[in-house]
Amino acid sequence: MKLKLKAFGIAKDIIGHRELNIVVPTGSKISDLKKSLIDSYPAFADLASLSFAVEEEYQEDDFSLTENNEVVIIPPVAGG
Amino acid sequence: MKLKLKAFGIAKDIIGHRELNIVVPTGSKISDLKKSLIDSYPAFADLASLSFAVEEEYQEDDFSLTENNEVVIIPPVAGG
Amino acid sequence: MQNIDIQLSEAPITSIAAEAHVTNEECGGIVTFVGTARKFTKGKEVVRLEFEAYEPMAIKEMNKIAHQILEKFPAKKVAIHHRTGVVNLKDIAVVISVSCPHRAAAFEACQYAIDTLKQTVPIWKKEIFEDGEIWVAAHP
Amino acid sequence: MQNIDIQLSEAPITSIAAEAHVTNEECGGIVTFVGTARKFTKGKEVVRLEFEAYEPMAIKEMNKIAHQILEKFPAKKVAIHHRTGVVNLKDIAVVISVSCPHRAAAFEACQYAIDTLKQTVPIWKKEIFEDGEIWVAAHP
Repeated sequence: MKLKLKAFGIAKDIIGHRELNIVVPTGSKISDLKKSLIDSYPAFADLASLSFAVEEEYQEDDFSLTENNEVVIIPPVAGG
Repeated sequence: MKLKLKAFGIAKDIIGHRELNIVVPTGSKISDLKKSLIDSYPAFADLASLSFAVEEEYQEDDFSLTENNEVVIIPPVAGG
Repeated sequence: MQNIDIQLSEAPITSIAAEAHVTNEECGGIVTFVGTARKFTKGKEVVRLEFEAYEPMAIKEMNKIAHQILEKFPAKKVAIHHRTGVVNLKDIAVVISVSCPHRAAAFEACQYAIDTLKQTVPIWKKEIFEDGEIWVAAHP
Repeated sequence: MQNIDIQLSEAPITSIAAEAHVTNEECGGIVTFVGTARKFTKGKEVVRLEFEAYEPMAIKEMNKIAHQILEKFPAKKVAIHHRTGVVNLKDIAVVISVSCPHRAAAFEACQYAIDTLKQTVPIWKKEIFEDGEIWVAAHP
């Protein structure tokens, strides 16, 4: 199934793009996406944390992705 | 010896004056002044605290007063 | 000392002056306490406040607090501004602003300053009600 | 909700707007945290900051914090204003202002708000040095 990734902060620097269309196996969870991202971009493994949001909410590792989800990669935040 | 009392807040209301010239026995301490004030104005006994300042500093009970001291009566403070 | 700004004023005060005084490029955190006149006290409706100060000593004691802030905490600058006279509802009675390199110390220092001010600075507050008035904290 | 004022803005922010929003006659204590761009970080000289936000979610998360403040603490009003884009030295990156009937809760609530904001709100800060740049907190 197709997903649209959005990357902010250092995640954008690592991927090199603000947005990226990818294809993952149907039934993939956030945890699968995370593994595959780290495989493709090992720099993600060095971050202090790596979270994901779908529909403007943080989602846990076991969140099941669905076709055309927009998934936002959230590296360690640092507001304030 | 002569002293000049200055009274703020509720102390002024109790005494009825902002300033008052009084005479106390030579060698009087703050504690003696306090006792004599409470004798003359029993309302002072009802306050949550009663402090005194000489030369713009808080002084303890055992502070020895001297001729012409200006003694400021400090009822419970409530800034802010 | 230019790291300390103490003001006791019969004119209205704002937090802008205090915050402007403490802002500096070594500090990432500024915490400001603003004390305003509140409408209700123990269920009674307050019409206005009146503050009276033993001015020279009040300024001295506010300076002592400011020095303590700079000594006890990793604070760079502190401003303490207090009103005297009539303070209407919602108007500002006191502003304390503290800047520190990091925020936790700024919160702690600012709270220490207002807590100490209320214990040591010779300023008295009268609450005026429709049907009377009371010197705050005078009685146990 | 009119007790909550959330702003994410590319234009400069001041503490005045946040404090004005939270001032009300039921509250005697307002605590404001102002986070500014600081010149030194771990000994290195910062030239400027750049903030990037995932805006819709950042606003949502700031709203969640504001609601928590009103639920967990006896707070009446809260304002959270955050900058995006370039923030120069001494300029304000964030302002959080909380009003409570009494001061201790206002300190606690304001500190809770900034601590939580730094953990949950999807905003990223880049420190720009003369000779490079770094995404703050990205690495352990």
